[in-house]
Amino acid sequence: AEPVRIGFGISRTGEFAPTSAGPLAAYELWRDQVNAKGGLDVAGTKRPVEFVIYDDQSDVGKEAAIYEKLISNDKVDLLLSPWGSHNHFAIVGVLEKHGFPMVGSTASSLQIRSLKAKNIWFPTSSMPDAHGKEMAKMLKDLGVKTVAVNTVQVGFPMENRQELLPALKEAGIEVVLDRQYAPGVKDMTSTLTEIKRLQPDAVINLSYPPDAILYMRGAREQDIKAPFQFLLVGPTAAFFSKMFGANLDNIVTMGHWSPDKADWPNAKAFFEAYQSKTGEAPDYLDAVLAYMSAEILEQAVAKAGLDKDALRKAISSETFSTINGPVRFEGVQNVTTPTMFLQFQDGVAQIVHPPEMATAKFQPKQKWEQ
Amino acid sequence: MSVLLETRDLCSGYGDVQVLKQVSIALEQGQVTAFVGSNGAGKTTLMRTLAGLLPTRRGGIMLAGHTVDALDPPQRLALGLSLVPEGRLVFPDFTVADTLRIGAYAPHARAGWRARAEQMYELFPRLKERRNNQAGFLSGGEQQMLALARSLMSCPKLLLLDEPTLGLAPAMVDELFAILGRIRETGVTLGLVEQNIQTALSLSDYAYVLEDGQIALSGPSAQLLDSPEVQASYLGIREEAASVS
Amino acid sequence: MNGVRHSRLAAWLGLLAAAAIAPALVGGYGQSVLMQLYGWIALTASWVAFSAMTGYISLGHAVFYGMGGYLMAVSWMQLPILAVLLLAGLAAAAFAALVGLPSLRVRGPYFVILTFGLAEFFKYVVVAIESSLGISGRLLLGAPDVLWLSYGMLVLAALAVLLVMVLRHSRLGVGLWAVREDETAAATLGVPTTCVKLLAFVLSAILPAMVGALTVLRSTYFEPMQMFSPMTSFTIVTMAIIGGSDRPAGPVLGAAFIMLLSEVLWSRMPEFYMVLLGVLLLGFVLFAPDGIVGKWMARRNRLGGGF
Amino acid sequence: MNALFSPELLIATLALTSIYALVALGLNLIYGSMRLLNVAHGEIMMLGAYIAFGVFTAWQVSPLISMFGAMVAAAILGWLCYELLIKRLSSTPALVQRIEANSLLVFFALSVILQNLGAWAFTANARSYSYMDSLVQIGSVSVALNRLVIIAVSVVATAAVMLFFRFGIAGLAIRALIQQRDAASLVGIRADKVNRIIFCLGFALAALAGALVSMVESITPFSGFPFTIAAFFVIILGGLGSIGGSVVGALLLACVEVYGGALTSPAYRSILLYGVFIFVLFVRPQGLFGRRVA
Amino acid sequence: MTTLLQVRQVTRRFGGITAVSDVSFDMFQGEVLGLMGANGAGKTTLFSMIAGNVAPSSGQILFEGKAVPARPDQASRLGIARTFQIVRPFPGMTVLENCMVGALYGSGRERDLNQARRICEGILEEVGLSAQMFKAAATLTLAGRKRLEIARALSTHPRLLLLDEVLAGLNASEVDEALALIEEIRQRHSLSIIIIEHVMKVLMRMSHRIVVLHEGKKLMEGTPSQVGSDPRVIKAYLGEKNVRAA
Ligand SMILES: Nc1ncnc2c1ncn2[C@@H]1O[C@H](COP(=O)(O)OP(=O)(O)OP(=O)(O)O)[C@@H](O)[C@H]1O
Ligand SMILES: Nc1ncnc2c1ncn2[C@@H]1O[C@H](COP(=O)(O)OP(=O)(O)OP(=O)(O)O)[C@@H](O)[C@H]1O
Ligand SMILES: [Mg+2]
Ligand SMILES: [Mg+2]
Repeated sequence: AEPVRIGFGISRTGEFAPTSAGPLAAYELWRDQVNAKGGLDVAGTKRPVEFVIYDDQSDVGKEAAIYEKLISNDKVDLLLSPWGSHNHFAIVGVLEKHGFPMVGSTASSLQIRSLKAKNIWFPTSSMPDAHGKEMAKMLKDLGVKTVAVNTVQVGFPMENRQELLPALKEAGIEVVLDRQYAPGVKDMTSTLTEIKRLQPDAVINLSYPPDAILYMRGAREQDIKAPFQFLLVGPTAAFFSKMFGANLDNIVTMGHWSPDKADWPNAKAFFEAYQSKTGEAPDYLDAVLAYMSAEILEQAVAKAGLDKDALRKAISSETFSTINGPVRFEGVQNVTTPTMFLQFQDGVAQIVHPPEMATAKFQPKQKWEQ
Repeated sequence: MSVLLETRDLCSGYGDVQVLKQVSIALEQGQVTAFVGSNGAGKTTLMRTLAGLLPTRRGGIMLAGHTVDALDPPQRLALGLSLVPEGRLVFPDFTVADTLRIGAYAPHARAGWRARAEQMYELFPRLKERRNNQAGFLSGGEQQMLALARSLMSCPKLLLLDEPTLGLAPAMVDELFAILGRIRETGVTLGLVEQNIQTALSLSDYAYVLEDGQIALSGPSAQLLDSPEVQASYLGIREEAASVS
Repeated sequence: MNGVRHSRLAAWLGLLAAAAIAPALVGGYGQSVLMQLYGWIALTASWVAFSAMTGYISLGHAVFYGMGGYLMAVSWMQLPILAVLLLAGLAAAAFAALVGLPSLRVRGPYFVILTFGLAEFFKYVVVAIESSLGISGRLLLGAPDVLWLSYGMLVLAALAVLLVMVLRHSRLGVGLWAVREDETAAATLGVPTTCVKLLAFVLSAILPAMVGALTVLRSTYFEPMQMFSPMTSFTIVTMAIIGGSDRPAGPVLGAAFIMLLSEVLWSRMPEFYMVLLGVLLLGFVLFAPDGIVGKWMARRNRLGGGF
Repeated sequence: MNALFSPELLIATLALTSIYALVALGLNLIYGSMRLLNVAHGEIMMLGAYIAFGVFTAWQVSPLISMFGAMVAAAILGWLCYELLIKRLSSTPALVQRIEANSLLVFFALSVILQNLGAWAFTANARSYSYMDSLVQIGSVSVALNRLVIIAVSVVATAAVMLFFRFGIAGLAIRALIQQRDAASLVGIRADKVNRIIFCLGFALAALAGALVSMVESITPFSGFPFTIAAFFVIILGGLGSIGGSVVGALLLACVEVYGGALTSPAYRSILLYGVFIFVLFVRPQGLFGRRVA
Repeated sequence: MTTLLQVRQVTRRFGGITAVSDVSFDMFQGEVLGLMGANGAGKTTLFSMIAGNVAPSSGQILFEGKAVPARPDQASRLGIARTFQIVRPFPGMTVLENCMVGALYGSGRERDLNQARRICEGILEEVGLSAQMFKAAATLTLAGRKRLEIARALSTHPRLLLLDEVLAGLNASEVDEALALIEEIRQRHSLSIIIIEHVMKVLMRMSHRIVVLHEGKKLMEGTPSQVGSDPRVIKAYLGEKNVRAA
């Protein structure tokens, strides 16, 4: 049968290529799996999947043009999403103009609510507001009294901070330190010295990978003893555990997926397939979201075919079964998956919150390896 | 007496411009050879070609029995040829002392450079006063002295000088020629480009007159000094010369 | 002489006409590409008007571009687009005048890195401002259609090329050239060096700001790390040198060539086009030092076409 | 503010200074002696880093050993780069005229090529490993061993290069070359030979820095650029070609980073860093220790 | 006779070196003033101060009663033009373009490019460079470049011309021609000239008066014959042997 052509733009080169590698691998894994099953089920007929991929060169200015090209020149049948919030934003206009539905992936921002867009959906459950509230709740449950918050001045972490602070206040938790730092810092010693002096019960780093490394190194050297230590983005990346090994244990991080979650039957399978394809564990976050978005698209197409209006209707209303459990959208948001947190235990990321989803119990950070 | 440097039908130039046209010269060991000629005659071009800064286009250069056309300036320096270039070409950031030090960069000149530098300071007391000043800020005449001193630091066997008196005060010019005389006595062969023809011819043993990239005249200096052609075109005794011919 | 001048004028007008018709003929994607092309021409020509003329290589033109984008994002839906464009140009000019005075005392490689530093400095100032306002990225909804944006860009590109042409044949241009060759000698002949450098710097800052303002309307999203990315500056220099920075046609050819090349390679060989681009860039710098224009002129002269 | 005098900050400053100084060392040779804007410096570092990473992951060989291999590999690359690109760049008059812009572009192209070849060969994924990360107690402070190693190697390498420049005639020869090519050749300096050595050495030092940095930071084919910038800042602050100056430049940057952040807020780190850089150049256009050129 | 230039107790120090020390003299309109002195006596430095390239450490220089600003472009605008002893043409420009810079920005301040070109063509014709007009300045011989220095200085439409060893490197007959040329130019443009030269014949023949510098200080000032016979000058500058020649 004639192949179904699915297009997307992604950073293969430039500064975002490393972070885009996970989603790209997940997409390719999905494609290979679908083709191995005989093809994509398009409302009953199986057709092979073919990708049309463009490199956006890590330039957000190129993204809109790429999707324009995919839709009007290449006339692709379906679209997958690029990596990162800013790239999602950049193509909303194009999607609306052409009425072309696309399931988003690695984007999370409160601003998407102001979008009122009809052709894009966000499967993440780590929206900053929910994230802040859940975090406060978890800390309260754990009996935390004092926290230090350390935020990198980048969109997503900053939005998180903004939602987290009032939630902490509401939960009666005292913020003893509220620091921000510029992206690109090379040293975090002074902040860590301050944290050490204040001895909070919890340290919440709203960080990105390069600065998460600085925290880990410094916290170990200065022996930060807070039982709850959180890093927003970073720990789930494969290189992180290679660098910190056992020290990563009991560090908490963002994420709503674990291969060990028994009631998501495909989670483990995905983990293993991804690992055998790339040689590395998926990063629990971006790769998972990308794979989920493809699964959602797959199921919507099986129901509605390739007609854009039918597809839009299907995505907006159906409930999909994914490696991350059932997903249903209201407006642009995923409303079924609750906000969760992961903790590394013996080198494996376990869901430790909320209790009803947990795959393991929270363990306080006890010590740093010497 | 033997010939130290010899060219045969040497041609050279810049880009599309052929400046030297079949120039054949010979510099005798231990002698002073002068090159004179009007502006643009090609004297500087000849010097640069001999030193290896410009490639030989046709013909050949023999230095101390070696064919040197394929050698670069450092290799020719190793054979004993050193040029004091037109326009001095000092290293502007270097102090006088650094310049002398680098003058002795060639491997054969490294030993004893300190003593030689002291000699230079004796020859040019002005340089001694300025030893820690940057060369780029020296006066025109001081730079000229520095360029000569730098050349001497490399223990040359053949010293080519392209208008070394340019910008020197009269007393200093006398001093310079006295110095050149002494250098010659140590057995160094000299090739001298000089505008002051009278001085040049009276100080040299042999001379070449260049015109438009060719050797127009050559001969023992004393003889040329008396030649009416030289007098007419270079000594500014035009009227008399014109009436003679 | 006059005939040549007329035929050259005709060629430019023809090119302009073609550039004006093109967006109407191609689809949405084509319009996007044309818009980017015109934008790069405007940026590159503006850069040439300062850097190529004076020999002060600026690696900081991203700052003007980003500044324009920022102003557009901040005043979106509050001021008419045209007003914002003018404002962006003015703001960039003012900023250039302010930092130009001390920066232009610095020469050679120092200047290159200094301008880079200035652009980064400004970027982080914007990051800090946005953070303190609690804003993380600005979304611009309801921006004009890409067709209109591409016409806007075309106007900017035409203005920038015109700027280079006028400069080259003006008194100011001669002064700038003298500055490039030897600043001390220029000053001694009466060229008020600081003044002419500053003037050129200011002139070359205006249009990039406007390009930035239009660009942000296209991407509909403003984020300082993206908008002030140093890659913009690098690309500008690349296009200018490849095209040949001694003639007004240089920026046009350079931008067109790189855009065309990456369009062609980009979809054909996604894995290797950046590598190939790099190799081509090397080839150009090493074997066509005067850029495409230079090669072309040399060929014409050799064929006896001369003028 | 007692915290300012804490030994932790002191050690952090020291560690950062040594990284900056080390990173700047190779660039200083190439940039300081030939005025070539080597914006591919960070990519060559990454090459060294990948070699150290690869050798460690495959055979568990210490980066302290593989760094020599990385240096040799980079030296070969430097040699090739000189023979194929730079020779032409610095001997064609039309190219020399705009040596800044042209060298910028040549190295920019090189960095693009290296990045993407790297991404193709190693994938764009971030990589890391852990080596010598046991904690060492110095007084009241504990520091990871690998950071101490970097300090030590940096000191040794810097001192070696400094001695080379201070006491050898080679340093003078390098400076002579850039000022007056013709005159340099007349005093016997062979531009070709000197430049080739500089390139090999400069690239090797970059790879050395990369191999060491790979012990403490994650690496990707695209993460060289920030190092390039840091290196440029360091050597320009210090004054071109002055090794001692660039150590001071590195110290200044590290102090701004560590103490500047401590005094104000880490939020202003980049503003402070770039601000100090700009300020220094505004006040002293030739850098802190640069000599005004005649 | 009106006074054109007044140099008043001018001193310039460079670090520990005093290049010019407490020098004063006046110069009249239309005069040719010779400046004499051994190497490093401070002649070029004095020129640099008059032309605004270097600021005096102390003292004052007045041109037509106004203080000369320490900015070369402004000095040029006032009508002072200098040549550089170590020539510095714009190497990438043609000879004509070199001149046009001066015509457009000097005290003539021609605004029209075509007009400036015509002016420069005239000047190049005068100094004998018209054949090389469209050649790159870098290809000229040293003597040619010195001529270009003169042409460029003239193109600024100066009233005071400072010539720093422009005749060095010429042979005897060429010097004669050049002297005639300078004299002609001086009259045609009604210039005042200060000239530095180490060729005695030139100073003796051309200058109305000569100022002698020695180690930065003014040694004496007088007519050529006074200077030529002064024992101090002979000792400090000429050397015994050259007295007869002069
Ligand atoms: N770089 C160059 N490119 C092209 N032509 C040049 C170059 N240098 C010199 N020439 C030409 O070569 C010819 C010879 O010049 P050269 O400098 O050798 O003369 P010269 O005898 O040394 O004159 P002078 O007495 O003025 O020093 C001249 O016509 C000159 O214009
Ligand atoms: N910028 C400077 N920095 C340091 N010293 C300087 C500077 N300019 C000139 N000098 C010194 O001042 C003294 C006078 O120099 P100046 O160039 O005026 O001499 P001059 O009389 O023109 O000599 P010459 O006849 O050799 O050209 C010299 O000894 C020189 O070293
Ligand atoms: Mg000559
Ligand atoms: Mg002088």
